[in-house]
Amino acid sequence: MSTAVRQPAAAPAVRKPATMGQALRRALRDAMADDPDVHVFGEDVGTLGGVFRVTDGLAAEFGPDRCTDTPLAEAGILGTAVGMAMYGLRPVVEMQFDAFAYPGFEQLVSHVSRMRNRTRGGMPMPMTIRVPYGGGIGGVEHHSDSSEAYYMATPGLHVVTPATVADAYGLLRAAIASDDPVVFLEPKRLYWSKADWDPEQPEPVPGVGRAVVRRRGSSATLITYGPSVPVCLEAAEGAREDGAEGWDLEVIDLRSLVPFDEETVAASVRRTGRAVVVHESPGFAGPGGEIAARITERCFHYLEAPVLRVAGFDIPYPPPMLEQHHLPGVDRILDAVARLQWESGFTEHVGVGEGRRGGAV
Amino acid sequence: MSTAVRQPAAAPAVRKPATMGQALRRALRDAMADDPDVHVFGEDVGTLGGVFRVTDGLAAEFGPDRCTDTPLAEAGILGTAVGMAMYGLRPVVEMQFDAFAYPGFEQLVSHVSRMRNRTRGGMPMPMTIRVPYGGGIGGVEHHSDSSEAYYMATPGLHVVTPATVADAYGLLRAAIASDDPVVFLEPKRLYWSKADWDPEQPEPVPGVGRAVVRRRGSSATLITYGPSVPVCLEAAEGAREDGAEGWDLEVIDLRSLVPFDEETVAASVRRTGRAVVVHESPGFAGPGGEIAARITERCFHYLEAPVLRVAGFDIPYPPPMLEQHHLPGVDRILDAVARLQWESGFTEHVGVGEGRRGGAV
Amino acid sequence: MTVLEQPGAYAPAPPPSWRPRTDAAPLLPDAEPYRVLGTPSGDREAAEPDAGLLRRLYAAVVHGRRFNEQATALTRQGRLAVYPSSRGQEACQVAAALALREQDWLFPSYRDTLAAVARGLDPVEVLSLLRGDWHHGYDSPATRVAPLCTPLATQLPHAVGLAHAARLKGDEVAALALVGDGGSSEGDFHEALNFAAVWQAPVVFLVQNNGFAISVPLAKQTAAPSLAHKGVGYGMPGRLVDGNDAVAVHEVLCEALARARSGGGPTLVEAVTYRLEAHTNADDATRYRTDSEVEAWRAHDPVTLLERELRSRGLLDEKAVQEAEEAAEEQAARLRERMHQDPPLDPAQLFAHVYAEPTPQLRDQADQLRAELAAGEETR
Amino acid sequence: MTVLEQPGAYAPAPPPSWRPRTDAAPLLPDAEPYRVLGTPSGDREAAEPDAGLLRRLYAAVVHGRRFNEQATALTRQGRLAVYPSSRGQEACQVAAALALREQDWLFPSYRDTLAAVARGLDPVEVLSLLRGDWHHGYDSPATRVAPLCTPLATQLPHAVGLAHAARLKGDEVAALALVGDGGSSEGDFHEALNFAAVWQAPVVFLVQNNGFAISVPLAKQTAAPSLAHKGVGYGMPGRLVDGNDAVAVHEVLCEALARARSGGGPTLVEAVTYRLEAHTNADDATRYRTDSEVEAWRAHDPVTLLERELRSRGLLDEKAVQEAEEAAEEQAARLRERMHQDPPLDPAQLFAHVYAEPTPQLRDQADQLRAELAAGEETR
Ligand SMILES: Cc1ncc(C[n+]2csc(CCOP(=O)(O)OP(=O)(O)O)c2C)c(N)n1
Ligand SMILES: Cc1ncc(C[n+]2csc(CCOP(=O)(O)OP(=O)(O)O)c2C)c(N)n1
Ligand SMILES: [Mg+2]
Ligand SMILES: [Mg+2]
Repeated sequence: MSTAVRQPAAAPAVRKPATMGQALRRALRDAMADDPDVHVFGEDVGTLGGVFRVTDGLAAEFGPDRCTDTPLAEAGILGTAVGMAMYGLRPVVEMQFDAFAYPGFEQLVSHVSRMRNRTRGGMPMPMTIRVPYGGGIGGVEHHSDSSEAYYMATPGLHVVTPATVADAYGLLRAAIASDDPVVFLEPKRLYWSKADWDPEQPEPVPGVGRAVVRRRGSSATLITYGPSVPVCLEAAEGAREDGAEGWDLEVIDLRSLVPFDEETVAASVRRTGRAVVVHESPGFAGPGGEIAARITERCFHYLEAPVLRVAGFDIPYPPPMLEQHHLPGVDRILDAVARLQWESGFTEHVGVGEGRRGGAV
Repeated sequence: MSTAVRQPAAAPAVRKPATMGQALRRALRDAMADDPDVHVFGEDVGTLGGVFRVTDGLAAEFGPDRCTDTPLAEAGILGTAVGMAMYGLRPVVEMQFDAFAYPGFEQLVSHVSRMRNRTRGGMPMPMTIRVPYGGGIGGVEHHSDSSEAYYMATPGLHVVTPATVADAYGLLRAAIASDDPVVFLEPKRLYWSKADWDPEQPEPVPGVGRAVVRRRGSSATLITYGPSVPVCLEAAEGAREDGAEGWDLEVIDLRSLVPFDEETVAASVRRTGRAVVVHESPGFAGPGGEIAARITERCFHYLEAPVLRVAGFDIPYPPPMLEQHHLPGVDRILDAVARLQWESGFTEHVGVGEGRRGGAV
Repeated sequence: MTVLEQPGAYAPAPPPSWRPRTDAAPLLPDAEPYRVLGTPSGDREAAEPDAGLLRRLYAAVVHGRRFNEQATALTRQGRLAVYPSSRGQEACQVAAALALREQDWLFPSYRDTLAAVARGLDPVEVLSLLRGDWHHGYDSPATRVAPLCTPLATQLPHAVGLAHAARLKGDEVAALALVGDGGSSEGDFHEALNFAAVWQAPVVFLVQNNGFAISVPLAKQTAAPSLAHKGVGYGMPGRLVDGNDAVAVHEVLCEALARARSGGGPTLVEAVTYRLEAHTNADDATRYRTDSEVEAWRAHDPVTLLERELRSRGLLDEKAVQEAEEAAEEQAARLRERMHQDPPLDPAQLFAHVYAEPTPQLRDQADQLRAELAAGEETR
Repeated sequence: MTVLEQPGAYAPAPPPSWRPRTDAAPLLPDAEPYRVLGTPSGDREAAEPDAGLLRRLYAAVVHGRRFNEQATALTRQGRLAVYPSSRGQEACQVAAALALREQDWLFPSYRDTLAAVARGLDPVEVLSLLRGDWHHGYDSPATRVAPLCTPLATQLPHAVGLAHAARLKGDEVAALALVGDGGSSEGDFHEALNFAAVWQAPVVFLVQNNGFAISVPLAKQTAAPSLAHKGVGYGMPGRLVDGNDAVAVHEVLCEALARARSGGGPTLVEAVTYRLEAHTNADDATRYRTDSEVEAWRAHDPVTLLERELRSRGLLDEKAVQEAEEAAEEQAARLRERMHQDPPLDPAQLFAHVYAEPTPQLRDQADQLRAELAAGEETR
């Protein structure tokens, strides 16, 4: 059950452009077809197919008992999902937007994440909690939060987020197949991102918990995930022309924040000697702190410069007309790369990041 | 209003042993006496005086409209507090235990922390949210969480925690006087800690946001807060006799996690060149990650070793009979200090923390 | 001690602390929604609605209808990020605004732009959230209208707290909190109503039951006889009213607000209405409901109902209708014009109000952004 | 389009979608709590309770009383971290357990140790949470008793989800969820009852209204006529029962569970009872209630009520009483003895069940602790 990712029969690959939203929908469909215990429910997931249409067609195909519109109550959704998992089902629930998962926080922290531990394995929680997250879509207040820091700080949860169409499928299948609760963060602004992808021969992902190097490079490592992956790749392209002699940046897509793939990250940073962590969520007490601290613990003597962070500001997510100032963009990432002490000169009495822009990233 | 911490008239100091619980109660009493807009409410805070007796006597002295037993509903408590603050009151609410604040998470994140920003200063939230936190008191499940990581990751909140009797008074007065929402974390196991303290001449604290050096030292800096402060001080005493020639540890009590006093911390670490962050809350994505990353950004070239962390394990808080294994104790802290590369030998190919105990702290 | 030693006779008594705390019957709603418009005046409980009120309500719903149309048009013109229209619910919106006294407070949800506008607020300021220049655009303490609230039902405990605070301060203030049928399923709804009843706070809850929470129909939201039946479970009266009947809604709210102000405690009002348009401009309502259902509701249009009442009472002629529509048209034109101007935007505002005093970290971040923007200017 | 062009006659019709969804009357509780014990049999609706049931209930409440005493004593002996006694509530606890069929599920709160024990679970395993050797000590899937739940009302949606899942799977299973009067104020209570009613899930909610939430009396918790009056707001029947009358509670629960199993939907039952001891051994009840109130309830003791019924019906003589008490004493002695043995503790368990597979980080941490413990052993 736990590893029941369908192995599709070999067939000639038909790779057509698909969006991340379509790949996610296909993952749900295939998981439901493979396992009658998979139940999808949440607000507007049935008849409407979800506000992002990720569950479109599931109620029609599997009936309203397998894909169910619930009353409007997030704690109720997560709490009933706990009970359904207790009875052996594998609930896949949708929180309509990141900020609207907060009413269910107690159920998530006090039960979803702890039930397996509480019952010494007697009552696992094979549950997937889909949360559209992040900004950049012109959403009004409460529609663009990046709430991953809360989930990462909650032992017992896995936290996963795709950045590509193929990973959207593979990771969601892996999440649903996992016998543990997985908070599955869907980058809103990548729902419409496209790639050539064959739904009949989806690439498998190596389970939950493995990072992937999206771009090889030697000068420095950009460590990122979800919506910031394409931005970092773009920055890496830009970096070739930037700087005195151009930088060749490695880009790591974490894919899984919990478990955290230390091996892949440390191996890269030991090679490059420099690293920048990039994410949308506020920097202070955000994912980047953990990642930077962990890299530093493991790679201290390989580091030519402190690990820097480029993150959202430490503010509530801005209104649509100002959000472009908040989101980490190519320029801000390249600025950080430029501050990675390429001259290798040790400045007496002034720590790195001491300067004007020091505290910000 | 915002700085209305009562300046007591000069009188001969009468310093008698007082507990932290008593100092907190006194702070509430004095704040209520000074400002009729201060209202205390929550579960069992009235007639009973709270399960930790911190509000004992307030209902009797100020009446049930100023110190009020509410229905049992944490979102309701925080949500009505928002409305009361909108009308100009200064609510001081109690969450009975750390884990029982979670039902109010949405109100806290979506309103308490954002209302000032949303209304461009038009509707400030001068609110204090008292949360008894942490373990070591033999509490059964859900009674010993350390939830500070959640609050730190929420822009718009201040996060404060006392470690001494005097600070308990001073910080709580400062929190109530603040025009911003303050999550005031009370270390449960220090409620009964004692110190000589004169309630008629309480030492002022320099507002919210300033760390304090509790012990001067030159070998390395322990950075900590709340319940771990006494443990770190004990470790520092132990360290004198430990190691080859003994270590002279500096101990910083952060007092405020938000705002974070970078100056005090960075100044110390630049002097000592080595640092360990100590806290009870789980290490992964916990406060220590932010603190270590921030120190490294600012003090990189002063560091003789990576900043290490000694924290609770990445597990749900254990049952009473096993909690001593989880809590960062003197030995675990001294172990970490011992790993601060005193020999200063750079080990090729093996990053610090690579060894057996690497990932744990 | 064994139970045998227990003293006392075997008295067939009820449990000692059992006392019904209130009489349930008066808290229950009537079987049918209360209506005024179209009912013979002999059948009515209350006095004939006064002509002045009818005229004010009429002018406001005509304006409200036009306002909803204009706002929806602004989404197509890229001038609003999103607009949740209250077309079909104008009677509730307008009655809510007009039932309030100067000192009372309104707690609107994201759909209640029109209620705020009908209260007299500047529509451009009210639309700030939905335009996206800021999260909130008007002066809440001055207008006594709380910010339009997006997280469902979370505004309800705010209304309770504010009303309770006002009462503690001795002010004769009532709060009116608006929520949808979907919002009534949230825990915050429950906690707010319970606090209100226990505290006897001067607050009135108006549930606009428009039949849907986005795509989810009421039957999937609740199995209750009516949402107004929830009142008795908190010990407050539940009232059911035809939400397309502006006069009825106004009357019921005025009565409840008066009771609240005089210390009589909270009321739950369910107004049965319908959202004639999609959830927002971004929604496709054809996915979840039929045209015939919408048509049936068009025949019960709140604007038409009111217009016919006025006409039948000789309070409205062709000329007055035209005047009302011209006035609405004029206001719409002014709104359109103003909304076509770009709002002033200042990125520094991102950092200015997170705290009373920015933290050192925020000051650094503000500096960083300023520097970036300056650098951007230079290279341009 | 102006409203003038709107077609249709000025028909005095109710709003189109208005239909009361259910008849409210049968959902409302009776004015008085339902009682069997001490009421003349002629007045009773149901059949005379059968002798076997009376004897089983009696044995169980006598045992329950003794169990509560023993558990409280264990706190004084340092063998339990804390114990929330259900003394005075034994009728509810025992009736809840006995009303369940084999395949049904029980969802207890932290106060419902006795209900689990009365269901036949090993008391030592049930006390694990309160002893503190682990968070939970029995096999939930095998016993069909969910873990004792500490965060108030959070177990209610679990019960709903499980009951719903069982129904989807075609199993004839009902869930019985216990909660306190205080817990009824939490949002989770509301959301659980609403989901249950909308889904017509086979679940019964038993509110043990023992008058207090720690120190907070019911009057500060709710203004409702009764907690059972909340049922109608969800469209489920609310039943009021004398919670110290084991026979009445048993009967009401059996009926509700049978209805649930047969697809008739959920029921809310309020049992009016009293907590004779403090909230827990750590609490001081004299701070918030009077002796006379407690005394009044002692005169309505659930054990005495049942004993007298049995005696009056000639089902119990001195000898049978003594036997019941000896059996209870024996079980208490066995419990005491077993609880005086230190439980096996293995620190490695801290890491073993956080995930199905420990993360690399957790494996490192487990290694670290193992090394520390080994080092500790060495130095000893
Ligand atoms: C806590 C929360 N969950 C989900 C949402 C997303 N959402 C926005 S509007 C809406 C439907 C609300 O329906 P209803 O309360 O009936 O109000 P209406 O839109 O009909 O006015 C939903 C689910 C939200 N805003 N807040
Ligand atoms: C969510 C939550 N908030 C607060 C508490 C702390 N607490 C434990 S028991 C209790 C009182 C519960 O009263 P009631 O529901 O009436 O149950 P009783 O104890 O009377 O059985 C409180 C406030 C908790 N356990 N969970
Ligand atoms: Mg609606
Ligand atoms: Mg109780």
